[in-house]
Amino acid sequence: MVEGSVALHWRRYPERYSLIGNHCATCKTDYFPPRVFCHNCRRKGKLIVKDMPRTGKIVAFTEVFVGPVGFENETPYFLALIDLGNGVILLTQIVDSSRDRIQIGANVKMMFRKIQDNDKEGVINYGYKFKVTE
Amino acid sequence: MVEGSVALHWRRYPERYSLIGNHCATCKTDYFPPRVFCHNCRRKGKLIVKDMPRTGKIVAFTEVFVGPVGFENETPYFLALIDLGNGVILLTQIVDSSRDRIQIGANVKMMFRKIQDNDKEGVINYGYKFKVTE
Amino acid sequence: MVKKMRSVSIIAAGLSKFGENWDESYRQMIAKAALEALSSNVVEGKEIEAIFGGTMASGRFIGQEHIGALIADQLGLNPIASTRVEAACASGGVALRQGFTAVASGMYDIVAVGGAEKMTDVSTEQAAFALGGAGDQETELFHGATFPALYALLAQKHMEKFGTTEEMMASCAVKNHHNAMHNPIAQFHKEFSIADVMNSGYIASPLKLLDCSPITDGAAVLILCETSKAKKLSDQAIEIVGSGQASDSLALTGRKSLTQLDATMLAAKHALAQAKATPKDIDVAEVHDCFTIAEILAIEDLGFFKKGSGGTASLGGETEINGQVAVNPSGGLKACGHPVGATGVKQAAEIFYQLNGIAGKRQRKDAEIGLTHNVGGSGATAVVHVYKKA
Amino acid sequence: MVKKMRSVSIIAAGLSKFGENWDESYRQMIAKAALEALSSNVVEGKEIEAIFGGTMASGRFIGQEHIGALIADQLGLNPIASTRVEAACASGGVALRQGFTAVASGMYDIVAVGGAEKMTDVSTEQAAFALGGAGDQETELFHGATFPALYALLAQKHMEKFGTTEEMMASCAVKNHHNAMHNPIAQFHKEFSIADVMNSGYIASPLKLLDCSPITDGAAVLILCETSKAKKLSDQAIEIVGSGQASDSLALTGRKSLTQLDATMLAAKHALAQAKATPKDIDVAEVHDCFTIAEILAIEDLGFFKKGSGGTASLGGETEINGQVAVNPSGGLKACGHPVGATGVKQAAEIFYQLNGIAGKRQRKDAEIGLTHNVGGSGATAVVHVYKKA
Ligand SMILES: [Zn+2]
Ligand SMILES: [Zn+2]
Repeated sequence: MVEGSVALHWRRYPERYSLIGNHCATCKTDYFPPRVFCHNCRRKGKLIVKDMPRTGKIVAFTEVFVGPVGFENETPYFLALIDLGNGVILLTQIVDSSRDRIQIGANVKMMFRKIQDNDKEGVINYGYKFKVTE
Repeated sequence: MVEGSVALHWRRYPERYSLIGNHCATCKTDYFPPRVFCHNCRRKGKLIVKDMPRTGKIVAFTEVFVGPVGFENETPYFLALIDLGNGVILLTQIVDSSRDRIQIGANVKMMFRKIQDNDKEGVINYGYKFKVTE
Repeated sequence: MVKKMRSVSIIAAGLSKFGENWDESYRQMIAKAALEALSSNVVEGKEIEAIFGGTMASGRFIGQEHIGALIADQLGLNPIASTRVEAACASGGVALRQGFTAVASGMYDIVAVGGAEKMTDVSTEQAAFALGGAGDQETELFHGATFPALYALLAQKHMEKFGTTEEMMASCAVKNHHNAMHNPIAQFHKEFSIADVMNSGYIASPLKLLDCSPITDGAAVLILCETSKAKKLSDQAIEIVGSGQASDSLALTGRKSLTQLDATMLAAKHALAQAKATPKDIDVAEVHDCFTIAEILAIEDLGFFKKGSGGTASLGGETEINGQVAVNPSGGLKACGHPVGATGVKQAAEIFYQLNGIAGKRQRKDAEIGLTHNVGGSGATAVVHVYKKA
Repeated sequence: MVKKMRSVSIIAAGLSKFGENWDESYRQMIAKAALEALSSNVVEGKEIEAIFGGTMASGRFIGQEHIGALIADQLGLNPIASTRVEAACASGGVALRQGFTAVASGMYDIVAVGGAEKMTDVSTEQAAFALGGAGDQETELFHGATFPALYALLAQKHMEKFGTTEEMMASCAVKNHHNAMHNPIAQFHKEFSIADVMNSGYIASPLKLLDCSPITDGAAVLILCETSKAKKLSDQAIEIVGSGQASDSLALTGRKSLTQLDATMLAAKHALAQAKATPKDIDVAEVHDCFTIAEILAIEDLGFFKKGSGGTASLGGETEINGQVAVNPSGGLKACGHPVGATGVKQAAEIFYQLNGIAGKRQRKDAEIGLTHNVGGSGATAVVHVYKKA
């Protein structure tokens, strides 16, 4: 990951820690990560902060056997695209779930976890991961 | 500096350690660093390896008070453009020379020194520096 | 959309060796590729009026930006304008399109297009990080996504929806390694069987080591010229009859579909319309097979095969050199190698050789119309060009 | 060299705040600049046909390449073609030239040109390394050269040959900080005296801290349109009447002269010839003052003042807003700030404001013809544009 300043990370805490995106009050579209303006209504849309759903369904998944720098301790791990049901899809790790339950269509819910721990400057990054719930 | 492989450096040892450039036997132009082809004669030029002169004259110089990563221990230091007298100009540090003798037009000669020492991967890079000779 | 533009042709091409070129720097590779392009004697260096160079991540790979100026310098072509373009793994294809536009516009008559990447001066981990910059740093890489992982997600959806199998994907790799046996500049000269690919170990399921393109050093150079002048200078002029480029969401999460790359479809639509050609007219194509699933997506999205049937077509040999359409006769990214910024330019060089009938043992018989397809990242950029003998 | 090209005009401009924008990401800045450009209501986002974006070192600053696709994504403008160009600190100017070419060619009628750099997400040392990529990594940076050091060498030669003094250089900084007082987006709103600059401490002798431009976050967006259409859409259209770009050796060691930038001279010659203008015709210019000596070189090499007299002209007030030519009314790189990829686009935005008479308290009176001058590295790329009211 980028050996960056703290600002690089805290700027994104609301989204990483609390799944906070935004919502266009004009056309009712949800955005995650939040957008600067609504891509449907453009300047005419009125965006307001909004919590995203913390549950969803697996759209697709893969087991990663060769991970990037910062993920050495947890490889192999599962990554998945999750449909939150409000038009938003996000990419996340699936944790705390037995291998046979990680399937397309499985229900999942958000967890709060450590994401990366070997940043050279000692920054530990936290954020959302998901687990299968049924 | 780039946290690179050893190849990144050894590829350039002849030039950094021994001031080896090349020479176009067709139009008699010297090149340092060496070129893949002669920029005057282009495909028609015949390039041969050639040692550069190890003496020259200062064209311009500056004292650097804020150096890059890898140069913390030697800041401030003098950098200069050196005219080797064969049409080649190179940029180098001036070392082992009293401040009042570092002047435009001063004669200099090549030394072999450590260039950078804090590469994160432990690579220590050596190469040419110059000193004033009169 | 295209109005009153001039016709543009390729009149020369040059490639460095593709591979782990430990003894050559970025600078040396681009100079050598240029020297080879100019060795055909159709133009002198001083006739070149501008340069467009594609490089993806030189800042991370060699600590160097300002790549346009560096290329002009290495080629001894100062003081002409020299511009770097970047579109991740599609940097070369987009550089070609800028060169095409510059000549088509009337601004220049003769330009050089270069592409290069020096990837082996850093560790594999550093290279993977640099390449990760093609995806979304904030929503993909941060969460542990690698490029194999992103394409693995696309592969899983394709398998789910169309019954594509891992063997079908493997067949792309087998074919491309076979083709590369006859390409002297290719990184690999080694054949593999489907079983070899199947046994090569998962990188990101369902993609295995031999489904993935390698890390490669390499450079490629083309000389472009306005067509009427090109025909006077060379009897090998290959006209660029269509050019299309499109974008899509940087991250996979923003895509409308996960079983096709919309940017490929749109870029191909524009390029083929401009060329007044259909997918069936294409004899030979260099497509973006950074992973085997990417070749299957490509041959479907470009319209060579019906959506969902690309895997079957590949396994059935229809993309072999004398199949329905020759796909990746060079060996593709998979076996010729994938120096990211060079790839899109190398693809055009291969089509230049194919349409001139000088591709040796990998020659597609009677090749008349060619196509190149270059993708950035997981599909956020695609650029397609169509070619025919001028 | 330029044949049958169409006329191109700027019809809208938007800038983010320039400065240490810790609360804004690259993505947010470019989206905000675009939103401001579109707030003039002359075009809708859906009318934009392509994007050209300038960014220098995003790979090192934010771990992100594929900047063209990222910009299209942030602006909600997928699936149009979106291309990043890079030419170090001239990335923005070169992006403008690509947008200009694309419209002039007839390929598109309306394009967006963006420039952005996010420099404060990394440490000052890391930023200096990233910026170093504008010079020659192998023969300059390796030996301990910084950008202030390279320009310090140029400054020493100028002082030796022409008697230019440190006070003369300081006068450029003083004037630019004065101009920035009236620029709401400028990084600095603080005046300095010549004594302040002289006492600010050497970075690389003879250049001192206040001779150097800062590290800045910022973004800029322009909308370009074919001129006949532009005039129908807006009464603020500013025509780009000349465009020139040139290259020189990447390293200082390869230059023919150390007291001028040949690339600036050649780019200006081309742009002015195309504009059918002379240096004396220019009322207002944004020039590349990454260091104070760079502004002195610029005003000489652009032909505003005789070679060697730039320092005297600056000290004598001839480059003030109502001097012989208004140089850097925005505050320049020095005081408005220098987000490297954004700078060349911001320069054009300032000229758009000036020629429309909407630059407020920094307005050059009766400005009719404007010029921008953007340099990459120590002079290996220069790009010059000339503008007048359409
Ligand atoms: Zn809306
Ligand atoms: Zn020669």
